[in-house]
Amino acid sequence: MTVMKPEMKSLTREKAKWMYEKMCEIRQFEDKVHEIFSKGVLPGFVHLYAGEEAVAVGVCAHLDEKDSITSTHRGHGHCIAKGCDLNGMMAEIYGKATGLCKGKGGSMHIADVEKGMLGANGIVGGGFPLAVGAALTAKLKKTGAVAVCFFGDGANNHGTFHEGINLAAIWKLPVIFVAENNGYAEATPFAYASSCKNIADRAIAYNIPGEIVDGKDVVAVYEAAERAILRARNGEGPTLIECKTYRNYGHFEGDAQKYKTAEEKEKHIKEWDAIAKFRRYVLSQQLLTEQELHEIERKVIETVKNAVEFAEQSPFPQAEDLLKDVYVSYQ
Amino acid sequence: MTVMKPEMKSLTREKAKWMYEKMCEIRQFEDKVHEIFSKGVLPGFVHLYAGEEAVAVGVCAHLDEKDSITSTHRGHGHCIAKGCDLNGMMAEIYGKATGLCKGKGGSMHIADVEKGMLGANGIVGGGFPLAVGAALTAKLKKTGAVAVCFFGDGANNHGTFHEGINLAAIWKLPVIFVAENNGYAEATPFAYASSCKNIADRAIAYNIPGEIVDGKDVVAVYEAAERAILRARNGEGPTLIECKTYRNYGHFEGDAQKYKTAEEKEKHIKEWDAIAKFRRYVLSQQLLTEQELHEIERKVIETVKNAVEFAEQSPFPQAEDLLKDVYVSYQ
Amino acid sequence: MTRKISFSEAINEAMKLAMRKDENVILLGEDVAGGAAVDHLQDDEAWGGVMGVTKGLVQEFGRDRVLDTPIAEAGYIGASVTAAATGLRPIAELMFNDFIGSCLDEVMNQAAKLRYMFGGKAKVPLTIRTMHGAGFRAAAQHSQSLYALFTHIPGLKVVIPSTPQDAKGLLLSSIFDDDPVIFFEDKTLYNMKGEVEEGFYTIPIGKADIKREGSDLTIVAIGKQVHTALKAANMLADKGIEAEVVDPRSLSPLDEETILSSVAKTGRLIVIDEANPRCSAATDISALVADKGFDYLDAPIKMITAPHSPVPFSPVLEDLYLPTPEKVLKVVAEMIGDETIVTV
Amino acid sequence: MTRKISFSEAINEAMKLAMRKDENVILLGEDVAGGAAVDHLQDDEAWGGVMGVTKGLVQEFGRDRVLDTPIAEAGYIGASVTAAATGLRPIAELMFNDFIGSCLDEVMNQAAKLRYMFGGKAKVPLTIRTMHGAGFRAAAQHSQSLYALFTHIPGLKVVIPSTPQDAKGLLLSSIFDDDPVIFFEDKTLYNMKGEVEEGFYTIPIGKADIKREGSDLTIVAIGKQVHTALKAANMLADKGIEAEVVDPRSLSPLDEETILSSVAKTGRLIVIDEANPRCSAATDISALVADKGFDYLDAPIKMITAPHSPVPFSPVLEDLYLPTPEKVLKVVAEMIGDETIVTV
Ligand SMILES: Cc1ncc(C[n+]2csc(CCOP(=O)(O)OP(=O)(O)O)c2C)c(N)n1
Ligand SMILES: Cc1ncc(C[n+]2csc(CCOP(=O)(O)OP(=O)(O)O)c2C)c(N)n1
Ligand SMILES: [Mg+2]
Ligand SMILES: [Mg+2]
Repeated sequence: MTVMKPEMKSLTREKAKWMYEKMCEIRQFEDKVHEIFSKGVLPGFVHLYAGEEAVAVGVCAHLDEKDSITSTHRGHGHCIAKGCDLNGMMAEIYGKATGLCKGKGGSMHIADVEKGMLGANGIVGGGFPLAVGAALTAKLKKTGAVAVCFFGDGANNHGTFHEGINLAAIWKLPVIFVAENNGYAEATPFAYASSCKNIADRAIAYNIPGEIVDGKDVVAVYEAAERAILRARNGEGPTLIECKTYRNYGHFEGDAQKYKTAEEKEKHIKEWDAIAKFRRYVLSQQLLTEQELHEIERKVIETVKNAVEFAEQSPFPQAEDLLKDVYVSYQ
Repeated sequence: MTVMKPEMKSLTREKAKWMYEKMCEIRQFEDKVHEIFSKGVLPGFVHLYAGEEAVAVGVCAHLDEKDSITSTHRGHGHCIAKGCDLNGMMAEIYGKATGLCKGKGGSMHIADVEKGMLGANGIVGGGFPLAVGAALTAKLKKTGAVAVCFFGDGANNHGTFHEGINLAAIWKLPVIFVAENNGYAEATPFAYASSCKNIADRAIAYNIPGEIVDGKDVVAVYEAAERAILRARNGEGPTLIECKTYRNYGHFEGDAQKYKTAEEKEKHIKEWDAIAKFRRYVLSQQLLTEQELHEIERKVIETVKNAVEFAEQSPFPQAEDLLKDVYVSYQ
Repeated sequence: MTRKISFSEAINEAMKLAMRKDENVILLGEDVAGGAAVDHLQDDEAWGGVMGVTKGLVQEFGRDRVLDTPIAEAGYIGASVTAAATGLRPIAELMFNDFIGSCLDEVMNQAAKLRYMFGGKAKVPLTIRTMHGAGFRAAAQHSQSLYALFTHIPGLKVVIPSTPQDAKGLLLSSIFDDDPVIFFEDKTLYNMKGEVEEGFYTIPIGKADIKREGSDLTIVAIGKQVHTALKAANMLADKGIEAEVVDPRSLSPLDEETILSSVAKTGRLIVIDEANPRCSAATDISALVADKGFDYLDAPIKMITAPHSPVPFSPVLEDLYLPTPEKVLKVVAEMIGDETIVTV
Repeated sequence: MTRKISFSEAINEAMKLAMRKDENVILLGEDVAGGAAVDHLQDDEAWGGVMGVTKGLVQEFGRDRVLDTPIAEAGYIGASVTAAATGLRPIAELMFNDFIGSCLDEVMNQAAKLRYMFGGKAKVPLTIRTMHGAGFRAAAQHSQSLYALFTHIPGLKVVIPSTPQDAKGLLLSSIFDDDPVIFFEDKTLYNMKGEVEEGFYTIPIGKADIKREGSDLTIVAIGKQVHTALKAANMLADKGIEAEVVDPRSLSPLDEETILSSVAKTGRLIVIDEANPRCSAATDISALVADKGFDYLDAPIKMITAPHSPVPFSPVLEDLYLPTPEKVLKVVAEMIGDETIVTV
């Protein structure tokens, strides 16, 4: 794993607290979904983000609601980091009327456009052009907003990667392309499917900066994102950041994951765990106390528990909802 | 214009003669089509290759019939260099039954699969995956053949560029990707639409060699193609060659070409003309004599004249041809 | 006040008016301005689209609002989807509808579904203008009429005008519609002239237009084929047969009522659609009437379409490929059992 | 000799037999082997496709003939077109038919048109296997049934089996057909078991199968909906109504004759198609009969389809979205004017 040495610049106590909380929320949320899924309660395909928390959180720590993100099929982490309501998310995964998309989208399409979360996406590579579009609005309407495109190592070989980044580059749009290189696309290793050694190496093809970051180190991600977002807001165009990371669970719930080795799982899931690492960091830097961390952890468990209860107690959509929202005025 | 110094290796007298003849054929063919089109005789869209002869000829000089090429909307030059019959080509452009595609394809779809010419293509970027497919057959059937993908600077921003080259690279397929960078895609300059300075710079993204060649120098193209084809036949995978060139006519017949400057036209069309340059070269190297060249030029005029006569005297397709060849057995 | 202008001028005028009215309206596509970043180019020398339809727009609105794009349909059409969802009102030009193969995902899975998947919490006010149609000697990859593909996909609106007046009013409606609209322009109609109202006006999407009244049979014709139908109707009138010509103007939504009332009156239906026949707009309209208008019918429903083949290049074959007034007459002759009407 | 195996096993078996018979048959797609280049992976631990349909093939045929691809549908589907045109006989897997948006050009403008554009001097013996269908709680981008789009495009053949026995025989025909075939597999049928012949056999493309004989009405049902039709037919039989169930098995070419003769016998037609309704296979079959079978008809042609909306995620909505035997009964009740049959 190639790693950029993080160099602290702007991480405040408040930010650190927010980051730790969001990382814990994601982990707790995903562990809980995993548990519920295994009971056979949840419908459909579910792709969990556990293990990759540092990426979504390190990047979104710089964003506010006017900024946009596009996400992937593995979108829960991005949603949480971008401030989506956990009750609404969980209800959506259950297909309930109180879900963020009224139960019509499900895990693969959770969105909250008002919060700048432009949707999880069932189409690999779907997010590249979509991030470009949000950035185009930002540029033409001079809102000062940026757009972040999260994508996987598998998506990096899709044609939209090329078209999206080239467009952002020639128009100098405020986009940050964030690769979540977790080593696999389904069961296919990154090294088999990609002719490049690193995704960031491809930045040269677009004359934009490409940076490799330890995706298990939220501070490193935070720093890299800061540089890229500054560049974007200054009108200097897009950046490609590659975060080397790992998904703790399978591709989707039900995947036996035989393609992984025991050693890599041990390393990534135990030794290099992003939350544990950040916990040690904030303690060692005296940004947060053991007690504060504990308090956050307790609160998060509560939040996610409430989300599950909320989802379970929520009603399903009504028959008449089936044909609503196809058009602004349905014909 | 960045230029690689050519270094002669294997250019024989016979090859030089063939190359000169093919370049002259292309020029003469295109000039003639231009002339006829301006009389309003020819139907449809016609994109002329005049000015770019050195690219098709320098590359195809290494190929035989088992090797494949994929082409573009600007395909006449590739066809001629790959050995297509000029009578059949001209008749095709006229929409006649004797055309290479029985009049059903026209200028944008001339093909001769038996000759390894897998078709001009009306879809920009369409050729990348198609070249990969021919190379896949070659590899799996161990034919020793290579596939060449000719494409424009405009095509270099299409998603298929990315997907096609990546596939060829990971599977180490015998493909040579030949960019014909003539500075424009329709009226849009390369420098505006492409975030890279050179198309060859993008080779890094696929971990393959990328080379920039003076596309007006057929010897330089010939040399670069030789290296790439050798590599391909040795199982070392694809190469990206960028030929800097220029189209002497407009994007299509009818284009006023206001986006070009008088100076650039003067330089490219007069000073740097590929045929004149090669003519000087073969004379100076005493590969061919003035008389031999003259003989070729005379013959080529005759050949193209005959092609036009052939086309004009050929019959149109019959009504019953309309529904033939939709399927192998039409239902 | 009206004056005679061409189909292409009417479309150009609609875009100009829309861009004047709302600064969120932008135009993007390949060479829609033309000659981007060419220093010496005077704006009036810019292409204005491959057929000149967008000529002059970059002069008035500048290169920030009239954007030339790379040849990257997935890229710029996809970007238009979220540009629309985040506050702009883009007109994206897909030069030929045949190129939808490069960006169907962005249209089908993103633009069309965003609102539904997000539970109604997004809108996509995007207009995709695209050229279609055979007869231009442009061969198999530049001559298709693919509106059936879009009509099949819920979440899209599909508009297809047949006259300059309709084109302008429908394009203005499309641009200011809050749903994604695919707007089809037949490339062989661009030079057709007609009376067009001055100034800003809209024609509602989803409202068919009876282009000719008649009581003996109904011809529903799509896009350019409205003119084939009108020619055939004139020829039929000479034989004492009065055909009603219905122009749906949009395929999605489809004005079922107007079609059904016409058939209720005439008892006979012919659909003219120059697209390929299978799973087409022709079958769609037939099936509608075979269900909801069955009791009105006195005769089988006939469809006049292209054959099930790609568009051939050779002019002689392409002319055979398309519907003609003569083909309509032949069908009518069979329908009413009077062979004499084909002998014009 | 037959034995009971599942729909997915039948498909797997067809591929295995084809690959044994002809070394030019290769299989490529995302994770069709699974775990490419993972050293420690035992071949039997390889995924064999996202649903396990291609499991075991890489063991027998090796990674040269069972190729995992990057997520690059335009790339590998496009490559399959010319691999086919130059001597191989590829089976390309498009994991979900919803992903056609990433590679429509390669299918529509290349595979389908190559032969015609080249004047018959090429053939494209390519089979694209793809998953479709709602009911899996997979939401709007993984649940579509898009066969109408392909049926609209000349040059393609479109096959859609409803039983394990048909799936195997039709897939073998598809693989050895010299034209490009899109082979649709309903993901909710994979576990369905049925009697399947052993060994190599083919079922011709373009030949419908009468899955149940009946004299009172004809139900043409597509893919999985054949089972909806059969259930409804059984329920109707209890009421003394005998429905004939016709399974077209391929939409392009369509066996018009079998459909028309059935309607000639019954005088009534219902089409069940779980795809979206507009410009659909349902309208296609309706329109066919409204033209060529009009004189046989005693009642309006009815279509039972999904509504004109994307597929909703929520199970309660998705269940409402799909055709059901109850919906069929309701339509039959209206058709024959007997309300009592709906009360089961
Ligand atoms: C266009 C498209 N092709 C294929 C798929 C099926 N698919 C879903 S997720 C996935 C793997 C994605 O890998 P990666 O981009 O690395 O993301 P990760 O799952 O590792 O987060 C694939 C092939 C899809 N959803 N969309
Ligand atoms: C997918 C697609 N998009 C757009 C077009 C329209 N078009 C035809 S040629 C062309 C320009 C191609 O430029 P380039 O690749 O540089 O080739 P050149 O014409 O310079 O040889 C465009 C935009 C097309 N044919 N296909
Ligand atoms: Mg991955
Ligand atoms: Mg060019």
